[in-house]
Amino acid sequence: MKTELSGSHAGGSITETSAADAVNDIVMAGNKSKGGRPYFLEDPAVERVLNISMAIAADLAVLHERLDTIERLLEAKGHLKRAEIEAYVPDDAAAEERQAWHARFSARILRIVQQEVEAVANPENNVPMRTIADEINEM
Amino acid sequence: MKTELSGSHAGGSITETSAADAVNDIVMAGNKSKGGRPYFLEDPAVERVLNISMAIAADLAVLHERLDTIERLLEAKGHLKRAEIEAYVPDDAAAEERQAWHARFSARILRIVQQEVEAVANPENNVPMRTIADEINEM
Amino acid sequence: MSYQLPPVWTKLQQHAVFPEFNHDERARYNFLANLNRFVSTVIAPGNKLAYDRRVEPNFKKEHGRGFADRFEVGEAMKQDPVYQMWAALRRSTMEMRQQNGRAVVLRQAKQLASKVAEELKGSDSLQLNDDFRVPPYLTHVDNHLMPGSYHTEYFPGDVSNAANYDSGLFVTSGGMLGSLTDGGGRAIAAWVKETYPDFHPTRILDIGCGLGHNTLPIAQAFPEAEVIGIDAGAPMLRYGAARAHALGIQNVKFIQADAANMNEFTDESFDWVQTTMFLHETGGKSIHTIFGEIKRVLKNGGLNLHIEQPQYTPQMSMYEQFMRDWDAYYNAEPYWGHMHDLEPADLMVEAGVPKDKFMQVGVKAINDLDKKKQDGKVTEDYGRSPIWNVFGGWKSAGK
Amino acid sequence: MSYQLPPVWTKLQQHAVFPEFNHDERARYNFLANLNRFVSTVIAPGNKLAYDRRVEPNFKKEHGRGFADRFEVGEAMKQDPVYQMWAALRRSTMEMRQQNGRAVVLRQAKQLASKVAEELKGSDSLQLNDDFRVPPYLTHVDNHLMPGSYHTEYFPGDVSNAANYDSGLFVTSGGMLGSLTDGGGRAIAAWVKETYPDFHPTRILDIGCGLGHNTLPIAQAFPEAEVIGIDAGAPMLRYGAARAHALGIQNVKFIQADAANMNEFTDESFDWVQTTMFLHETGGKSIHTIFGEIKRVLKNGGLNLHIEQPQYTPQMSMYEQFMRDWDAYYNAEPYWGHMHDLEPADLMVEAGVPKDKFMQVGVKAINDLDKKKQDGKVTEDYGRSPIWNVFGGWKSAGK
Repeated sequence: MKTELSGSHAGGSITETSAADAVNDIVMAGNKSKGGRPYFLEDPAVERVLNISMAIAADLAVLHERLDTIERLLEAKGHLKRAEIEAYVPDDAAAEERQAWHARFSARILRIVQQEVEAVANPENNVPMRTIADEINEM
Repeated sequence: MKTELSGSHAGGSITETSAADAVNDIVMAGNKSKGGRPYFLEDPAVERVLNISMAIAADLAVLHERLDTIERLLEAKGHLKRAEIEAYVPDDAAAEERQAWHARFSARILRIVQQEVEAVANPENNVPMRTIADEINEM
Repeated sequence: MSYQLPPVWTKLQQHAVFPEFNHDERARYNFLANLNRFVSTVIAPGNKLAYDRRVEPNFKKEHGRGFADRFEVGEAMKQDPVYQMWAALRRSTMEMRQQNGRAVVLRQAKQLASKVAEELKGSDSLQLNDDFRVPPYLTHVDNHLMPGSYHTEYFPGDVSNAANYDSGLFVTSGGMLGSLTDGGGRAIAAWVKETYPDFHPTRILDIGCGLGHNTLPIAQAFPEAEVIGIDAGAPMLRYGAARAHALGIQNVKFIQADAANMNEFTDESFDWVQTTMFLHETGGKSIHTIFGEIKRVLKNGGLNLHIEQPQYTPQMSMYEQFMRDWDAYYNAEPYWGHMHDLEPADLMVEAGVPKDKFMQVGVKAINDLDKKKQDGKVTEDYGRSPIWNVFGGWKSAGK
Repeated sequence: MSYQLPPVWTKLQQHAVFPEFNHDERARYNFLANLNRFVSTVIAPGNKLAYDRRVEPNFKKEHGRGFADRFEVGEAMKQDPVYQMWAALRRSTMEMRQQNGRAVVLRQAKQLASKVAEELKGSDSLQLNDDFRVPPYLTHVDNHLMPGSYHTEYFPGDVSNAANYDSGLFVTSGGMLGSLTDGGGRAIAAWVKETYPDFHPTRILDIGCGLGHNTLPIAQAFPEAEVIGIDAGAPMLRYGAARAHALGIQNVKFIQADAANMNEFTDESFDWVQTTMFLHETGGKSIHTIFGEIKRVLKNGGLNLHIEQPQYTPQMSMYEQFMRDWDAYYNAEPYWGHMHDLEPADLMVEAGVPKDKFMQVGVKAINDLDKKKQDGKVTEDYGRSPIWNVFGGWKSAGK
């Protein structure tokens, strides 16, 4: 029979046709289906970011389910009771470490906003790179 | 006294009033408060995506704290030292598996961007579905 | 908590040629099923609210008349932010489902092909056709946003797309089709047995059988019959035959054939010709050829049934038509809309069923999962709910 | 690390009717407290920078004059991307806090109601009024974006919204109000005892007491006094009475009453009438009726104090007025702005305090947490810092 081994779905790379014995599953998993993709939000870039966020959400849920499995296995083996996890209250030292983690996490996720504030605070560090290039050319 | 059992906050579904004994906590937890919601970003869709992202971030932090609790409990019980976690270096096989996980994760979160690239690579697969519908109607 | 939860993915029955899922891959599907449930029960009802409260009133105010057709509804809805966000999310979950499923099967594509070949060793239940040409209406589109659709194979013997389909429908349908995704086939088999207790078919044809998930319950319900499933997609047939074998079902064959040209089969050779969610994946010319072929291969006095989504009739609100049309454009089922504009009774005439013998009933999926997962009000999720329209009739007994 | 961390949520004191939090629910609040801290200390200062360096200069350049009022400031700030992002994030954290808190209490709503009923068995410290009408200024808005506000009950005996309020304020305030969220009440009680060592009230009224978190420290500081808290919200009173009982405080009653019509109480029957963060949640007409009622029930020579945010005066910069006004519009405290435009001394005249006896001081929350969590510079987070304005005075001793 005529196999359809070519076309957009056959290749691991985006435009190449792959050898039959080299299924590049990582890339092919995300192949586009035929037909122009409809965008529903007015700015397609927003919808792209939404799709990225939803994929992150998916893997967060996966990680949660994995940890849940680990907890249940540990409990079944007698290593750790889930009730102990629920009852855990950190002592002051642990509390401080955990809060510091949260603070650093907030700093990581809001980095770009912090930098916008810094851009306002230090306008001298906000010169277009093209201008800087020309300035450096005179240095 | 007159209890306010009706209205938008009383029901599990969006428009219905729920029975008193059927508090649909999953839906009601997220009920909207009175008053039009202000949007601060120029495109409200961007702000919606921001809110989704912040909620994902919240649960990522929660998961981190949960794992921190488990680690501390396992350490207290002598099952696992946190220092061992910090000191862990994967052997080559483990390293490969872990790197493959990262690759697949990148592929998942950037799927939509990959597909945009494929749309450019294969313009023949980028026809509006309305056109395809009409073409198929002739097939 | 009165919120209804979908069943976990592990309730899906694992047969011998089922792809292996690791822990996280299973969890990824659990997330998607739950996300779909929330989007369809909490977010989707916003579409109707937006339509009733602002989209339609604004259109009437602006144009001094109501909507003329579902396309006008669509143009107006496209401007509404609630619809926009719902649609963006729905499309996103469907694409994620494809990516997630493909990631699973493609990483084990070779092993799957071997398992299938092993299962089919010595069996004659699969007949592929080396000279087969996939109909253009299938090569033209990736149905359900599944890249490569039913027919693409990435190497000889490949079953990736079939395995992906088999393992993911449970998620998209929220488990409502049962542990073997066979709720549609079970429903039609039960309905036929109950409605026509004296009907004892010996040869049954299931056109567009795919991987046979709705064919097998018919074969099980009529163990005396020889059941033949045909499809254009070699990976589907290959996987379907191996799956049937693995599930111990013997009276079914999977044959690669074109529904519009079934020269494999002689005239009047089947007692019953069935299609299930197939017609809307054909084409506007082919569908008529197909009905002609059905007439040819169906015995006089034979039964012809089609499970489909409801047709668009003047009685169906334009809003509902628009929502049901959604999958046509956005879930890559482009013929869906045109097909549902046809008059089923006219199609049946082409199959040899007189207009006054035309029948049409609603059936609901029969599934084997926990009772409580089936009960309760099903939120209408246009084109996704496990409730279908069955139409058909008995072919005239001949001259 | 010189960055100041908020206390972990488990520092909040758990009493017998407190909702149960599982591990992740606690962690969710820890995240929010930290996120709020980062937004208010690192991002929020960008607003003032943006105002000083571009928003105000641009306005002056364009209009040839400075801002006329805080509303003009608001219109200009709305265009600034730093403000936009800060505001979007702040609103988001407040909404998440509500969702997170509601998710906790609603899943255990029935158990909470039972616990409260059990705690109150045989107690006369709660008086609800079957004919009570919630004042329109309360039904008109969901204060602090809390769906259903203080008065809504989802079933008879419900305390969900009160339990949500009790468990979440610690997060919003970054723990600055102490382990019982009573920093305001502690501060006013301490200030009164220190400033008026000879004042020995026997009957104290706390209007708009909510769940009594600021009422209890007053009852504790004046154990000889009978303290009465009134509020419109049945869930708050119910939960507040049970909470007080659980904390072993005996000299306090919770009565459902309308501050604008306190016919439960006879003339000149209280030595001290207190309100804490209450006036800005009333209404523009009602506030005057309320002050009239305060005058009526307060003994001649009695004390009347109000803890509020600072009033907007001509001395307050228009930028600060705008920032303080933020909560009025975006944290659903709509009367906040109008109320802070009033002249407190005029209000006190309505309560029977002569203008020359009007007093106004600043107080800072007293909290019981680790010393190092209180110290250090508090970044001004307009309307959120645990620093308030207290105004009031002694009613004339009578004719």
